[in-house]
Amino acid sequence: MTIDKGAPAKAPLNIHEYLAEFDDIPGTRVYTAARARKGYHINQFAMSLMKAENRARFKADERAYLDEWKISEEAKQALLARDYNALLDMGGNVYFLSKLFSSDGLPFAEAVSTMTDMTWPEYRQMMLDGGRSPEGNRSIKENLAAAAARAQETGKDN
Amino acid sequence: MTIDKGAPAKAPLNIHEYLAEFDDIPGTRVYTAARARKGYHINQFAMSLMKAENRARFKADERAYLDEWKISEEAKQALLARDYNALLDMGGNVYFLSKLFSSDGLPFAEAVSTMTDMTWPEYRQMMLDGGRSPEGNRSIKENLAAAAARAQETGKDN
Amino acid sequence: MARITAGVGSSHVPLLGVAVDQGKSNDDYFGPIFAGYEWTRQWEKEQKPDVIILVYNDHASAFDMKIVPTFAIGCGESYKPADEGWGPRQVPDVEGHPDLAWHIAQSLILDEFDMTIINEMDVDHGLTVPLSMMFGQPEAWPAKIIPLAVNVVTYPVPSGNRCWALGEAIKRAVESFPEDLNVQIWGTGGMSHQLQGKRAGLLNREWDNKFLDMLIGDTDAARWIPHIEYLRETGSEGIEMVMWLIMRGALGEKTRLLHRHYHIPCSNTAIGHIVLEPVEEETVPA
Amino acid sequence: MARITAGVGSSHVPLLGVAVDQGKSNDDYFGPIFAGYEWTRQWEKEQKPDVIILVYNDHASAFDMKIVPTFAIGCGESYKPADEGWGPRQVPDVEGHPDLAWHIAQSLILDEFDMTIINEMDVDHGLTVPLSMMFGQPEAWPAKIIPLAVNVVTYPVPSGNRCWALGEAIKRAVESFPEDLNVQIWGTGGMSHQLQGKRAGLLNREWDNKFLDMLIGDTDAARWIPHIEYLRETGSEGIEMVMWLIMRGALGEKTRLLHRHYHIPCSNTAIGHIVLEPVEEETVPA
Ligand SMILES: [Fe+3]
Ligand SMILES: [Fe+3]
Repeated sequence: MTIDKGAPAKAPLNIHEYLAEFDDIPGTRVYTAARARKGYHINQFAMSLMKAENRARFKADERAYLDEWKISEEAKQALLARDYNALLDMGGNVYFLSKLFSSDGLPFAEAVSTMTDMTWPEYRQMMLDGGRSPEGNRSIKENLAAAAARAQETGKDN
Repeated sequence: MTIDKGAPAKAPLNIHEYLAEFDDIPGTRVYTAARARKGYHINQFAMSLMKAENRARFKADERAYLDEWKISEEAKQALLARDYNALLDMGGNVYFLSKLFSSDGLPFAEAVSTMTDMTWPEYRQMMLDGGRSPEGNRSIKENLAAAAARAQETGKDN
Repeated sequence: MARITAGVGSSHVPLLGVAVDQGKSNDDYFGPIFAGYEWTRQWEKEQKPDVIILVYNDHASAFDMKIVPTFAIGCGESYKPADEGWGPRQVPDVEGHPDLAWHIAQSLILDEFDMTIINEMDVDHGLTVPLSMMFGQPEAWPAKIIPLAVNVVTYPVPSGNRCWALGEAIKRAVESFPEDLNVQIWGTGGMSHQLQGKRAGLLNREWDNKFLDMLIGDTDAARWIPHIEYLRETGSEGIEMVMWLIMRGALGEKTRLLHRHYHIPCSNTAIGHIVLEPVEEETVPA
Repeated sequence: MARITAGVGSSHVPLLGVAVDQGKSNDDYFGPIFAGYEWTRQWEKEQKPDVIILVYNDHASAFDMKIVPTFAIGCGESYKPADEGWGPRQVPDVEGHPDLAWHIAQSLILDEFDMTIINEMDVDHGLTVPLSMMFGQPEAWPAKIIPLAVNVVTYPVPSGNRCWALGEAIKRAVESFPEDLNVQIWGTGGMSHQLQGKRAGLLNREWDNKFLDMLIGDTDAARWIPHIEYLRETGSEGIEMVMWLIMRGALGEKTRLLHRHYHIPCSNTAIGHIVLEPVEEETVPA
């Protein structure tokens, strides 16, 4: 927790350093330019569902509607399967994709739970119990270092 | 000519002072927020002529096409009459209105000449001769002061 | 002269809109959340703000990937609720205040903020949910609204420092508007939440509350929090909190706490809510 | 590393596009104008820039009054010529350079410029006419283009200082792009012209040439010219010259003149054209 360190970080960060840090966050895809470019048409497709007439056409024949878009076959399969983690990997963003699960009538939390390794009731209970802890969820590197330290500790103990 | 005065004007200008100066320029309507708001639908109408199908509909029945827009009767008359000075007074902007005279097949310079007190051949000749001089065209206040000074001078002479 | 009389921070979770619209705001789940807004509802009735500068983010509703403005200010006459996939919310249209909005937009550009001016757009839950939380279900919203949409979707989003500085410039702009108007500024979004991936559901009560602490008094520490810290500590969508810094920046050097509320959870999100007023130093007129 | 190797300033009068498209560029009227671009056409053939950051203004073509971005950067794959009322110009599509464009956009936002990112738009004469002047009538444009659209229509337009600072930030951004690219930056629009009202047709040879002088060498006086001076001295559309300051700012502290051309009139407008290269001081690596 660095929130109360005083020194203002006024020097402009280099964009490469800025972006590199994002890859260190466990279980998270930050919606960078690279992802925005990759998922462009997936996200534009999702936004098209903000119009009732498009939702109706999509629901009538999902595959036919998807075929109108410049989307890879892989992405179409993920969209048909509502595989949101796969869609995140392909550059989808949840604010865009929410138009798809809202069209499905799925509440936000239930849709989000499908991206975790929990069932919806388990996820719901975790949230009621205070949510997922940031402990152990801040940094991949830190987690690896901690794991290595523990392994060494265990090695010593043996 | 203030171009070579050195002092950087770094202090943020107050928006009221900034805008007030614009009213001092002879024969010129600067496209401020006030004008942009007033002429909103005139300008949006003009931009609609960027589509060939809209141009065709407009040319087939100008009045009927104009009646689809939230524009005052006065503005409709000015548009039908291609009275560009009147349209500037009503918040029109030339970059928008150019879509109208381009639809008419009128060259930019000829269309612009209709806003001056010259005929198109006179305007064209003025441009070939080096254009309109900035002398006497910079400031309404300066012009008035100069006229007053001249009047006083003339009075003395009598 | 117009003046900013108060700042309000609030989460804008879509489910809160659903709760209001479906009359569930007193049930076991929502009751404790809405209870924390009761104070503010009464206070708003007394305050009767003329205009609210409502800082929010568009959640891929008005702006698709064709155009992504960093700071967009609504100068239009009115705005309709967006259809976010389940039909538009049945709430009143949002009435703008073009006179003040254009004045602020012009002042900000002169002040070297690279604003995008918006005259027509629909507004999504980011804007309408805070209105419901603060005003309930009136026939018409009791104040004019100036929407200020911030990109917090596509990275980089604006820095905390830039957001705070925008707030400071908004304060200057409002104070140079000649009409006597009671203006509030609201910062919305957050608090901790992550809506994606295996880490979804992350909440951070401790960090969120330190953030709330930092909005009170004369510290400006919050403007220097780097984006990566929001992401690590508060989840990927916790970055929405940078919008609260615009509100805080617009309150001047020092603030006083009027009301504070925090509740976990609402859907995927930690609900935070704060009401602040500016503490003006006595200044000698220049 | 990518680097900005040169800056080009040029008017972008629509009639010049007509002259090229209709094969009139050698007649009595246009001949002297195009003659002044001959040097540059040869030079561009030798320079072979990979990418051109093309600063221009949209003349109410891609952006209507619904949305008015102050600074918009095109990050798309390609752009089609706009239909400005007489059908689109029959020139090649403009190919973008999304890798560098996104890199610049991201860097600028991190550097606290409030950019609007554009992925799809049509480009008008402001962008395509300079391409025709510099490259003639090729099958395909010989460089990738990053469109940078500046609002110079609705007031306030960005200050000269802000434009110059944006140029400085673009230089930093380009130099942090790892790929080895020869990048030019063009500033277009102007010079003196007024397209409206009784004062239409105003031209100011003396002022325009002082402005050109100020782009050469190590002075930064031009960044401080107030808008009102452009309006009074160079006509209401002379304000387009603020876009040349973005180009100049991106060339660093000092420039060397490679080519210069001035001609009156073209349609309503004074034609100005300049080619500059940055003069790098020997610096000790940090
Ligand atoms: Fe949100
Ligand atoms: Fe132009």
